[in-house]
Amino acid sequence: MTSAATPPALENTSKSTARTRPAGPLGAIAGLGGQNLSLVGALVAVLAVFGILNDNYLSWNNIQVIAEAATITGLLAVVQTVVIICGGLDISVGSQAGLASVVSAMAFTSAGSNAFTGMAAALAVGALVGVLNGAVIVYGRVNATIATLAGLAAYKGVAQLVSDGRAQGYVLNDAVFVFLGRGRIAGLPVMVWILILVAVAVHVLLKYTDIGRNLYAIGGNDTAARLAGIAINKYLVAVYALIGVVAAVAGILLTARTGSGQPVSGSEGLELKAITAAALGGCALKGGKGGIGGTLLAVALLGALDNGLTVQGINSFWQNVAQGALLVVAVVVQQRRSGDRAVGLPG
Amino acid sequence: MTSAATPPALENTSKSTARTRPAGPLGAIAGLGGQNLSLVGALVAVLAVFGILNDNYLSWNNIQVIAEAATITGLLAVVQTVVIICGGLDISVGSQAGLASVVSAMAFTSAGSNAFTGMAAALAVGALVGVLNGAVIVYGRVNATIATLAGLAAYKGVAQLVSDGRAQGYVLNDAVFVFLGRGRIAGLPVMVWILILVAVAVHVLLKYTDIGRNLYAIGGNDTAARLAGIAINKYLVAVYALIGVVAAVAGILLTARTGSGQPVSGSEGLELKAITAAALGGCALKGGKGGIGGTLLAVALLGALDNGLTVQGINSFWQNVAQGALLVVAVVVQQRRSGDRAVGLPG
Amino acid sequence: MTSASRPTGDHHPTGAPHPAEARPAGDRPGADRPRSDRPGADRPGTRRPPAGPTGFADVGKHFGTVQALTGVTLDFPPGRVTALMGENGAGKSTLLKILTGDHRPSTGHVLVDGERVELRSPTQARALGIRIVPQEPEIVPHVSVAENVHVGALPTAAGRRLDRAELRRRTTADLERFGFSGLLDPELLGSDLTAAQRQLVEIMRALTGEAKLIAFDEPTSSLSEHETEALFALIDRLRAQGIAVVYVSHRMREIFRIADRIAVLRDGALVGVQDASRTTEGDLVRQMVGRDLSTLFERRAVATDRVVLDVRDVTTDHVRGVNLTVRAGEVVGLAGLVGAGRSELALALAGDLPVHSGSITLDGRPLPPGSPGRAIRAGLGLAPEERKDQALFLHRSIRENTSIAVLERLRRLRFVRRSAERDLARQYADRLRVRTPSVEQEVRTLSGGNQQKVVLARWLARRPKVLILDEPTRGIDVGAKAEIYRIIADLAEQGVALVVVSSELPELLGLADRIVVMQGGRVTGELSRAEATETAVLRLAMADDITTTTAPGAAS
Amino acid sequence: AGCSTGQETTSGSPSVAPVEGKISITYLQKQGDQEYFVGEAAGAKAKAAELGVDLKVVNLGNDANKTVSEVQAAIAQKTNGVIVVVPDPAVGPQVVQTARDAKIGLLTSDDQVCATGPDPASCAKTDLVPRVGFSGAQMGGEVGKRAAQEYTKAGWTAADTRIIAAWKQDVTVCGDRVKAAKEAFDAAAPGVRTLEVATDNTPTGAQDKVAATVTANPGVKHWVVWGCNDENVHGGVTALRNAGVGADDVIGVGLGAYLACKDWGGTQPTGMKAALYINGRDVGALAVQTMYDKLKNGKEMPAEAFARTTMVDAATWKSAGVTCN
Ligand SMILES: Nc1ncnc2c1ncn2[C@@H]1O[C@H](COP(=O)(O)OP(=O)(O)OP(=O)(O)O)[C@@H](O)[C@H]1O
Ligand SMILES: Nc1ncnc2c1ncn2[C@@H]1O[C@H](COP(=O)(O)OP(=O)(O)OP(=O)(O)O)[C@@H](O)[C@H]1O
Ligand SMILES: [Mg+2]
Ligand SMILES: [Mg+2]
Repeated sequence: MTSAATPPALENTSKSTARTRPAGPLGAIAGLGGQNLSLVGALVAVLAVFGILNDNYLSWNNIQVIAEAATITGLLAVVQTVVIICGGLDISVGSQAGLASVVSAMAFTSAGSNAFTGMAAALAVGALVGVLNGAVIVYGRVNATIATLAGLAAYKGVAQLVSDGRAQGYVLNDAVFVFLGRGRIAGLPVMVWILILVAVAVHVLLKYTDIGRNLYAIGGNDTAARLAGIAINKYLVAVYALIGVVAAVAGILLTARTGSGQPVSGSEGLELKAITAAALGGCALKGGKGGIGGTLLAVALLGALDNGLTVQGINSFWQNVAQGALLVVAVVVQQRRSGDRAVGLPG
Repeated sequence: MTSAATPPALENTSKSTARTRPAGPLGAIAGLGGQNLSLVGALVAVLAVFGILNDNYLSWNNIQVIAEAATITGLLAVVQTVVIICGGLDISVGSQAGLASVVSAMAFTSAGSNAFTGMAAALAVGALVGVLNGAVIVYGRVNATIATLAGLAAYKGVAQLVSDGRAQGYVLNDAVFVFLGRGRIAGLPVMVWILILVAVAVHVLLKYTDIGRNLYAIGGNDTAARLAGIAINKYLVAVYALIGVVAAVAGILLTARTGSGQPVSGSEGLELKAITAAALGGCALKGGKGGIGGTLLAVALLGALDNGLTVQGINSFWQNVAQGALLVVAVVVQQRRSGDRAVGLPG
Repeated sequence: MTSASRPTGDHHPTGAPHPAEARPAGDRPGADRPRSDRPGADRPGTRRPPAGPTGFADVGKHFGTVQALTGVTLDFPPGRVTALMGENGAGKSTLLKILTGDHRPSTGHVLVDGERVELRSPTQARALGIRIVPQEPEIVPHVSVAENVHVGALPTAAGRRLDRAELRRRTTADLERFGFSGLLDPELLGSDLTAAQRQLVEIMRALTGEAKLIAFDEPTSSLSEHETEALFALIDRLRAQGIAVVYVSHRMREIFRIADRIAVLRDGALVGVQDASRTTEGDLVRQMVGRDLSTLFERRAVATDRVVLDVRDVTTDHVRGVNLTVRAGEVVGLAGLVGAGRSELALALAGDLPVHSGSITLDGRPLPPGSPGRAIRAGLGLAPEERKDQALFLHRSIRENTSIAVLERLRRLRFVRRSAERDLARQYADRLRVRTPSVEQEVRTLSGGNQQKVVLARWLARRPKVLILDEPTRGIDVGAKAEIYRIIADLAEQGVALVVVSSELPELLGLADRIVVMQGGRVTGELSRAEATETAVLRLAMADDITTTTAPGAAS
Repeated sequence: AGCSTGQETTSGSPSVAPVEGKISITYLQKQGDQEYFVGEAAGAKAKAAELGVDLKVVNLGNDANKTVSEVQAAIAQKTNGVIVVVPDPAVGPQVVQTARDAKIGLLTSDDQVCATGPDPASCAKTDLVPRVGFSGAQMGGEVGKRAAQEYTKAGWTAADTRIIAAWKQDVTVCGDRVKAAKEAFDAAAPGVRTLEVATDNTPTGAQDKVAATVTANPGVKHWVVWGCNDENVHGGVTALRNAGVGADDVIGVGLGAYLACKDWGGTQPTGMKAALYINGRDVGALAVQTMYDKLKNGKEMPAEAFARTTMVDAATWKSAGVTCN
């Protein structure tokens, strides 16, 4: 009955003035640039400094190395962004990836070296774990931070139990895993393509669909979202399930990269990296704010920095100091630029 | 100027009705019990279960071991509670403790085995680091989570640089450090006394002074606090300085306990434990809510659980699973008890 | 009452109630202020008598490209109530925020006692004796009302020990003195307060400590007559003490009841200041809007016989046994005093609060309980009372805030059609006269009244079968109010069943076909359009209160 | 009870009385979730079951503080002997003191501990706690020696070869191993430059860091890789392969063999040329046996007992008993 809320009279007048920002996925790049200019600046600065210091830093090869090294963190940061936008947090992403890694390798082995069985099993476990997280938060009424802190310990334990704490299986005899870990499409590593795919899909979801709108609404004001008829619970469970699935993808890539299922090694600590990237990329940890563009830029910045410091042969202790300092500087610059009044606590 | 606003006529009538809860530090225990009954329940359950399973678990000796093992986490959890109450977070507490540990041992050594010089240096560095954190957050307008994430990396790096990544000095030839690490007063380890002292002081600060109430106001609604003329910035810097000092105390104890200054070992991961304890103890991570009682109960619960699982010889993989599961169960029970309507996101 | 006996009484600006203080005719009664002998007079800025005016000199303010104020020169004489009027977004709140150091002027400066001051923070303004009751109450959620009232100035005993007994005593005494005692328990937590209670806390907060100027930014927007009267009694007392009062409201009646002088703002500029006794409602409206408005509103009755909403014997936590039927095309008004349970009933109908017993049917089908989403899909819409807490996404645009409840209509394959969405938002922004450069503006940058219009736009755009509007015109200016009434009338003509909750009686009397009055969680009566008068409604609204204690402040 | 300064402690050699009845031993391990230590725990448990000993294994992670707590907890549990792999040798004296006060047996495995100071390297022989395990210097030496052999066999020159040494720089024993490897290598084949790569001791961490290092050194033709453990070497070799360096141009010498064996089980050529097989199971079993002998029979613990290490490669790993899962 209420299908056409727009009186036709207004249809024409609006057309002329409607465009304040370019619509469609293509506008993304433009929007991204404007929003996160200081991150772009920081990234350019890092690239320039290390590029001057080292001739090979900006080689296509090294750019690919950076991209590949950042892929797994990038995947987790993308989904972390989604959950932070809707007011939650997932500290268990690293453990989830570890569990998925082990499961993928073990299912692969026990299915007589069938890569797809391995991956399907990992994805299924990922989805399951995600739904479990969501259910605990939504129906158990447990604060997301605590619930996923618990998950951090529990899923790690499960991965260790399943694998007996050892690296499991060996997948590099299998063409599919080798392709995932080492293959290239159009000159770019397959892993990087996967990140691009996931990031674009999530970006479109967030910016151009009603689902994304509702996620921002839930994070922005959950009472208002509820009263506006949004099924908060369903959305939250779905978001955690999405995280589980993407973390499983990360786990599968971990297996493909290292050649075997790693219960802990390689996935421990990823949660902090993912959250750092999301926060640096402009997500307000209170929810309702942020986007994939900023997060990816932050991932790129952190990856470029990491690689540059290693390329320069800088001692890991200095690397820690440099990373901490840069993180602060980037955000301070961001704040100065945005010119917000210094009122209350910084969001 | 507001000292004598009371018309004498009302003085008498108010006395009779004013007391809804017992005032003074002695009321703490009562208030604590009512508020965190489910934590007490969980603690009792844990003690009972392990006490039945193992004869030595409830021995005075083992209780002391539990208390001593929980001291350093406890100290950090107490100050974490304060910062969470006022709407912040400090993820760098572990790194701060590590830095203080190294500094205490190195200053001790270079001052010709003078324990007080060592401790003073550690406390000074702690205060400095705390003020730096606070300044970055307040004047740099950097979100507390990001700022202290940066600190987590940076201070760890500084500790490693200062110490060249190795344990430094040896303090067990010194009576003061030995007393801190192994001494006893009235049958309780000195370390535990220190925790008690700090906890009581902070509890009194939070509940019975206007400073504490202002902290709750800042965390609950920073706009309201600002409009009411509370100097938010000063308070925040002071809180972070307090954290720095208490983290330094933790670092000194770490040195006393392990015998030398540890840059990383023994302090890594403490941030997560401290936050877990604060959150489990009833702090809302949005700020404005929580108390020392709940946090200490949570510290005790986690410590008792940890010890019990080890005492029972449970594999560390299972311990992870058990800890995660128990954390969730404790909170779910807490939520059920509180009987809040399940609306919006769980705080 | 007891306040008169205060010996030094510097904690509260209220005191000696003069019997005949209303509207002192003489100008600048600063010399006869009764409090000139108080301690604290040595502090800068509180010297008496004032050496000069307190107010603005050529103040301008812009936010990015939005020019909120231009060249405002205005002073607030002590002992007089200066009303500040203007359309939504005219700049009233911005002006007050500059006065309290919350915003800093882009041009010009603030004067305090004739001296140019640079207000850097609210702390500084407070120290100078400037207080504000802001438009949006800011409440600390997990602490008691008493602490909320005295936040930032808690009483301490020896050292910095908080004096809880004194805190409670002061709060209780204040509640009594201000006439709010029945309405607010000092031990209640901030998070449990209703809209009106929040506003009362904000008012009490401004009245603590030593003040020379108190500004009220729409203090009555969620208060009903009863509390409003108590507030006016209070303001009368402030005036008698020689305090400068600034009063912002869109309610004409209140302005003429309380103001000595009226300053009108239009588009950020001061149009004029005149004596309240020498102006009329029509004049004011003309000055504010720039044209004449027929403020008189007459609605045609278009109610049909088809019952759309049927509420039988509904009981929730604080609402008991409510029966209510609303027909298609009918506008039912819900009246009552603070805490009468109207908002709770509305939320229960919308599925946000548990219904313990009773039945609710919509169009003959039982309304699915437990989820606002399901209620909305079944055809019920609720524009809630608290725009900031319950309705708005402050960091999103007007467009997104308007469309959130109609996305399923605007999407194609789950992709939101941007242009259709923008047209919709713009259509309602134009009709409701939302003052904004574009619909892409973040809602938090809008003025209070304009934010309220966005909330209404969302639900008007949704067009449900039953629309519940809880305090729809809170903070909305006269011009837009008329438009909202017109839209309500339109909706009724289209067969929508409407329930309007409002604490502004004239509004209800003008709008409703029927008025249901609640008190203490129960329906105490129902009045047809013909029967409904202010007295009749108030009698039902206070049915019990008449026998029990009436707040003393309300008597004046 | 009462008050104490903490100094009323036993000094000199511990006098541990033989135990009547069931013996209870606590095995405290650093990094208990790493593959090597998981094996060690398994070996210890198997031996304990065989001997009828009550054994508890505790994971200390990297936490020196937890080490102290867990020793205390074990004593509160009336354990008879503690076997410990300390996360950091500096915590040693505290552990020794605590154990002596409680008059229980103390044995270290894998990493050395000094009773009187934080640094075992500058410790009087008599103050070293009895130890079962491998010698870091010896392991490193073996790795360096084998790498040098492979290097000589390949006929590479120092000018176009680089060594990658990958380890987590704040882990003391890692530093010892790579240092020993370098010394042994230099003794046999001098002049090759070493690139030190800071990693987090995980395969992916090593892979990313080595990849960056390879980028920074584009002129290098041949690579030798060693590190603190198999994770580092395996990650480094993978990074080189991904950078397009052929298996023939890489000499990876692992430490542990548990990841190297996976490459050898595969069909592709690999840069993992050899790995030092250290069997945690053996160490665990030996440690429990040594402690048992002391507690049951009063047999003095030897100052140092070493378990076997074997250098294995693609041809020999199966026969050497490496199990790969
Ligand atoms: N932080 C801000 N950023 C941008 N624009 C702002 C901001 N605050 C206020 N404005 C703009 O300034 C103008 C004046 O707003 P103000 O809140 O003073 O209006 P008002 O007269 O109080 O209206 P109302 O009656 O609706 O409360 C409005 O156009 C508003 O959009
Ligand atoms: N006996 C009571 N005990 C505790 N709280 C009560 C009680 N009675 C009413 N309340 C509070 O008052 C609320 C009912 O007020 P509601 O907001 O529905 O009133 P209203 O008529 O909309 O008035 P207003 O919004 O103007 O305050 C309940 O939600 C509850 O929080
Ligand atoms: Mg306003
Ligand atoms: Mg209401």
